[in-house]
Amino acid sequence: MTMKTRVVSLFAIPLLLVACGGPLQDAAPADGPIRVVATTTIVGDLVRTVGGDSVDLTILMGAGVDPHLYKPSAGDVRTMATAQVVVYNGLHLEGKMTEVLEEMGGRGVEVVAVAEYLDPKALLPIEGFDELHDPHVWFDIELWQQAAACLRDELVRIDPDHADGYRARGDAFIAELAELDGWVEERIGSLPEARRVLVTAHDAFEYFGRAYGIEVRGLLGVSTAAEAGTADVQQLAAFIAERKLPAVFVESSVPPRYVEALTEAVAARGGEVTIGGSLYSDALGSPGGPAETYVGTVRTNVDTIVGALAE
Amino acid sequence: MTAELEILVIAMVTAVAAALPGAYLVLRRTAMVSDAISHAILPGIVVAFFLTEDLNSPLLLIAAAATGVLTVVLIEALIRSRLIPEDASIGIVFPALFSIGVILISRAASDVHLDTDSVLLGELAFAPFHRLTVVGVDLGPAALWSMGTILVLNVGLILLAWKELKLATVDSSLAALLGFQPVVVHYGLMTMVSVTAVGAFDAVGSILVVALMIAPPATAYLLAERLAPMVVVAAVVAAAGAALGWAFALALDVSIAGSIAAASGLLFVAAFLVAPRRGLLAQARRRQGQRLDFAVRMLVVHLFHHEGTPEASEECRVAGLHRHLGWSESWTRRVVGKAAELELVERNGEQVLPTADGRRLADDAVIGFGA
Amino acid sequence: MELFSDYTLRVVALGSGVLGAAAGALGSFAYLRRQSLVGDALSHAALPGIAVAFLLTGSKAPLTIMLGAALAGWLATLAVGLVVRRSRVPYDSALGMSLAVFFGIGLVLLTVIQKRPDAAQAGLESFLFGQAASLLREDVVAMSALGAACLLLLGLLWKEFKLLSFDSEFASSLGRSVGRLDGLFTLLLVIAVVIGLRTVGVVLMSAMVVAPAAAARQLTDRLAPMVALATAIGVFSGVTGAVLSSLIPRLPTGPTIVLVLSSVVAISLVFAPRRGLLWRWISLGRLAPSAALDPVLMHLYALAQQHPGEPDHGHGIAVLRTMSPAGVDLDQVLENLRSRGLVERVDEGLWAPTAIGRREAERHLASQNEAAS
Amino acid sequence: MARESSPALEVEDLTVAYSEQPVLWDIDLVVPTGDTMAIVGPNGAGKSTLIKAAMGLIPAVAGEVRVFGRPFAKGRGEIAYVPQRASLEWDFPTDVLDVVTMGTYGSLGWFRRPGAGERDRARAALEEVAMGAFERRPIAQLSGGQQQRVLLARALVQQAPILMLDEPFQGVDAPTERAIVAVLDRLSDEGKTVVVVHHDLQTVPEYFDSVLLLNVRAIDAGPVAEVFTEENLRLTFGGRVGVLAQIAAAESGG
Repeated sequence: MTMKTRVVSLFAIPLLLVACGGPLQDAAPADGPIRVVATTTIVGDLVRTVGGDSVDLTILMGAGVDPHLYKPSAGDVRTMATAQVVVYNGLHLEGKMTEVLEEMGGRGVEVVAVAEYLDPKALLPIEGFDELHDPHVWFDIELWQQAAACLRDELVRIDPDHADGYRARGDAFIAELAELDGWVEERIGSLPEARRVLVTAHDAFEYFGRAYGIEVRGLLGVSTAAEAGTADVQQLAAFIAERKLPAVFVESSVPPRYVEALTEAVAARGGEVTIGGSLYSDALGSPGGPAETYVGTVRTNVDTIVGALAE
Repeated sequence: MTAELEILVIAMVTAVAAALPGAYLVLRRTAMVSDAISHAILPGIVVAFFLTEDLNSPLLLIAAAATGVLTVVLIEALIRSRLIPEDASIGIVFPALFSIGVILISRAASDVHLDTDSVLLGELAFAPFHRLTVVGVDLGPAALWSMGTILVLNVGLILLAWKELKLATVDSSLAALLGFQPVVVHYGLMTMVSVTAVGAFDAVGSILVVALMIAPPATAYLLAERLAPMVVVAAVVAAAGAALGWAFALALDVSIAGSIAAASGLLFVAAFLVAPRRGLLAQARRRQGQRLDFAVRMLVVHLFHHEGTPEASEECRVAGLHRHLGWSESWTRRVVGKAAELELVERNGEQVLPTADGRRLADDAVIGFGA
Repeated sequence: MELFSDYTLRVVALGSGVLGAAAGALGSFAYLRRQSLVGDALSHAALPGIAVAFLLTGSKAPLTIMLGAALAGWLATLAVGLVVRRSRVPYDSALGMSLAVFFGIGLVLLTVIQKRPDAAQAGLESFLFGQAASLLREDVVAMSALGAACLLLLGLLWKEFKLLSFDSEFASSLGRSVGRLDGLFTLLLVIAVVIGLRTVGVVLMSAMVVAPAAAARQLTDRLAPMVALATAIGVFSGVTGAVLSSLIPRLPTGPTIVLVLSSVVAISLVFAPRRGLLWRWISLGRLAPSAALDPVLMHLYALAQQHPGEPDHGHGIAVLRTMSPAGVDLDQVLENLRSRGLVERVDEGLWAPTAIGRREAERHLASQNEAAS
Repeated sequence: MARESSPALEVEDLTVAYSEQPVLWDIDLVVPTGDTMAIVGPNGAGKSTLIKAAMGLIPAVAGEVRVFGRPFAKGRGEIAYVPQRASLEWDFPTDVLDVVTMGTYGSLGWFRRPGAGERDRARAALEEVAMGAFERRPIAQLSGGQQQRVLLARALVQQAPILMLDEPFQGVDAPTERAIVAVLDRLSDEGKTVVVVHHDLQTVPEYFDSVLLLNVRAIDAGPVAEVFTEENLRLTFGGRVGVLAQIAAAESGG
């Protein structure tokens, strides 16, 4: 009996502790830049560009961190708990974390899911599941312009004191993106039509392909649990050999083995395909490098693609 | 309360909730079931997703728990067939179930961000941000409610079925003869393990659950001699490991879940080294402290033993003692010195002989062991 | 055979087959030594090694990463060995604990790496793990070398490994260094598992170590045929899975091989001659009455179970009398049981069940349990 | 202490402690060549520990073992060991002949495989324990007595001048007991030295030349006729009820 009492009291303590708990979010300071948390480096770049000095930005997933594999640290808890605005991609890119982020919106935190502001008709539905959409919207520059516009308007609404700055920076970025869009179109247009095929390990470039008239073929799906079959490798290798594609691409966050297996298979079919280079898909490049910004990343990717496929 | 403190409380509650059934897993030598469940629930999640087409549906969690139960039922059935040992039964069931899940995803939903990690929340750091709200009132983190409920259920079940669980864990055949249904108790226990595991996967992540289910009970196994203290110590160690790991993570700004798993391991290592009776240090100290004491007694008994026998002149000679006792010369000198100091032996020319005290000690020692 | 003219299928089938052979052979000994879950444990325990290798070199070069993984895995198995030898914690708990704790340390290190602004870290934790469909020619070469080395060593040290698995005490009494043999075998297993992780991934590797051995054990009562059968089942499943996966689009190769393996296990469990469930079900009718009439045997068995580790601990007739209904002639019953080899007299007036008696009692309990559930 | 020729086995001052309590205390034992000796004592007296420690299978705190006058490490090959039947995993996939052939592994050395010669030796040993008809039988299908005979055959194959058997009569049927006794007699006739951990007091005078009475320490050792006295047994067994009855039976029978 004494043991039971002891056990019960042991468990009661933590429960009591929580019952006395107060509100979760800490009070925001009255003035100064607003505290914004962004999830991926790509979204973070958008916030930094549009928000400028008016936002105090923290990015949860650093350079090279695949959103599928992100592991929060203890400091990230503080970051989240003190955030005034949370900006994320949405469309379930952030996995189960999406649910948490959505929920924070209900408790006085401003929550902006940039991809979810886009017109659903402009989004690519996932085959077989009409309600779900491919979240990798950022490589369609037009869509990213819309995302930038939405973020600009949201920041203006949330922090009207600095509205002019948001508008100016947002519009400038949208203009820069328009220019980038033209550049990409031109670069891709320089490729012969038959060569406009992008083969990578996983499906992060569907929007990019749709926007610039490139056929996109991937070996793996989005799910990290999915696995390729032998027939999938065979079919894709046959496709590459048949189309006489000169290059396929690896991604920084996916082991190159899959693509290596493809090149071997193509070689065995008498084709000749090289690995055209590494593309940035879910995260930007290292700070200080050419791909440290969104614009830099798009340019690097397009240069890599065009350089390899034009040969 | 701050988010960090809430995490601490959630971690402690989860740790205790997991350690309780974990104690029985460790004793039944099926500890790896916890890891097997973390892989094997995938097909349940996938099927539930196909039915709901919603990644956030609670049905996915229920399906995961049901698949967890199916997993342990299959493992238990294989073990009970006695055709395959425990470890291999586990090693056959979970890859099969997991593979079914992967095939389902690959064939029908490879473009959906669908895997165990993205469906079960599985991240302690985010637990405070997922709250239970009823009619606009914030009742605290949802994970605390779910794990608190599981904890209360586990405590209740263990107290209710204490005898049965003990019998079924320690001796299932005797339980059957005494009229208990060890099958029912086993499956009940395994269902408890499965529900706890899936609930905890959702609250804190899979690897932490495996650590919490195994490490604290294993630590307790080194500290406690009987089942009841072992279960209680496991719960205390689990909570302590959660607190320690939490503090590390905060201090070093690293993964809280990983840190708690590592801290649980650290507590085990500590117990492994310094547990009062079973620790390596206690073993070594016992050996060291005992060695001289033991050697003195041994010397005295040896001398006593050979006193007055024909070979005594040889066996009790100072110069030859070390050979007879298999000791080094320096050690023998030390032991003889110590024994002389305690007035248990005395020198008599070339020989060492026991004193009256020595004879009494030798006599006591020998008879004491025999009794 | 035209099927195999395709390069990809040839590589995948050959690689899976060779891995199946090596894992089947090594796995047989792992199975008999109750080390079946080492593959699963190593796949988790390798994480800190991967993280440290990356932290030290800043590169994801496969060799560096694999070396780190193997080193961490080896450390984990050493830790398991130390804990099992020097404490009373059972093997499976030590294994699960080292798996989770090593992985936890790996997670901590990953969050350290994550904070470094370095895009090279991308995909680090999945970097170790391959998939069967992406097998490369160099993998097949590496696996063939490994497989050949394993089979060669198993062949050379066949009787030593057999002795180690069956009766390691007898091996020491012959003057063999059991510790060194055990270390060598574990090293072989770690190397095989790490190569398997790299080429075909965790789940397939785990299954490849356990399933062929488990199926083969049902089909034979001798070691050499068991190892040969396990090897053959490994090869068969690897090749069959690869072929199925190549015939049907979007059928992932690794999981298909696992399901082929699982089917082989299921079939052998049900249909194995003498051991199989079907056989048991048929013969249960024959055995049931004789087992049922022995409450005394069951009592002795239950009493014996109270002395784990001393199966021959005897119990007196007086105890049995309190457990039996009045009027039972215990002496006659015990004599009858003894003549059938089910119980034995271990001392004057003290009785214990024999190994056969214990097995009969367990079988009887199992059938009761089945009936109850 | 000069001796004419070295005895088969000399154990000097052997002490073994598991944790706190010594389980063997300062054991001196001389087993003359050609002797058949029983080690007798109550449960927990350290009987099995004695022969395991003498075989170097468990570490001793102190003590020395000599085999034919040579240190144990050099004389290890002269001893064949029969472990307790229950300590083995009988569900192992192997057959009777294979287990018995394991007895030849010591003389084979690393890497070499047993050949026809080794198997013939194993078959001969099986015949000797009347198990010749069972050579292809999986060991999982053996009765306790058959298991014991297989283990004895494995030791016979080693053709060692010394055999140490741990509880060979534990739970075996009458035919097996007779078979083992016949083998022990034959070994004795051939001048082999046999040490047996034994629990049945009644049969000691019949089966053995000499006896070691053990209860943590050696109570007495020597020829059965001299050592196997009521007084010594009382000392060994601590005057337990039931044991005394056995002693009485042994005395009237022997």
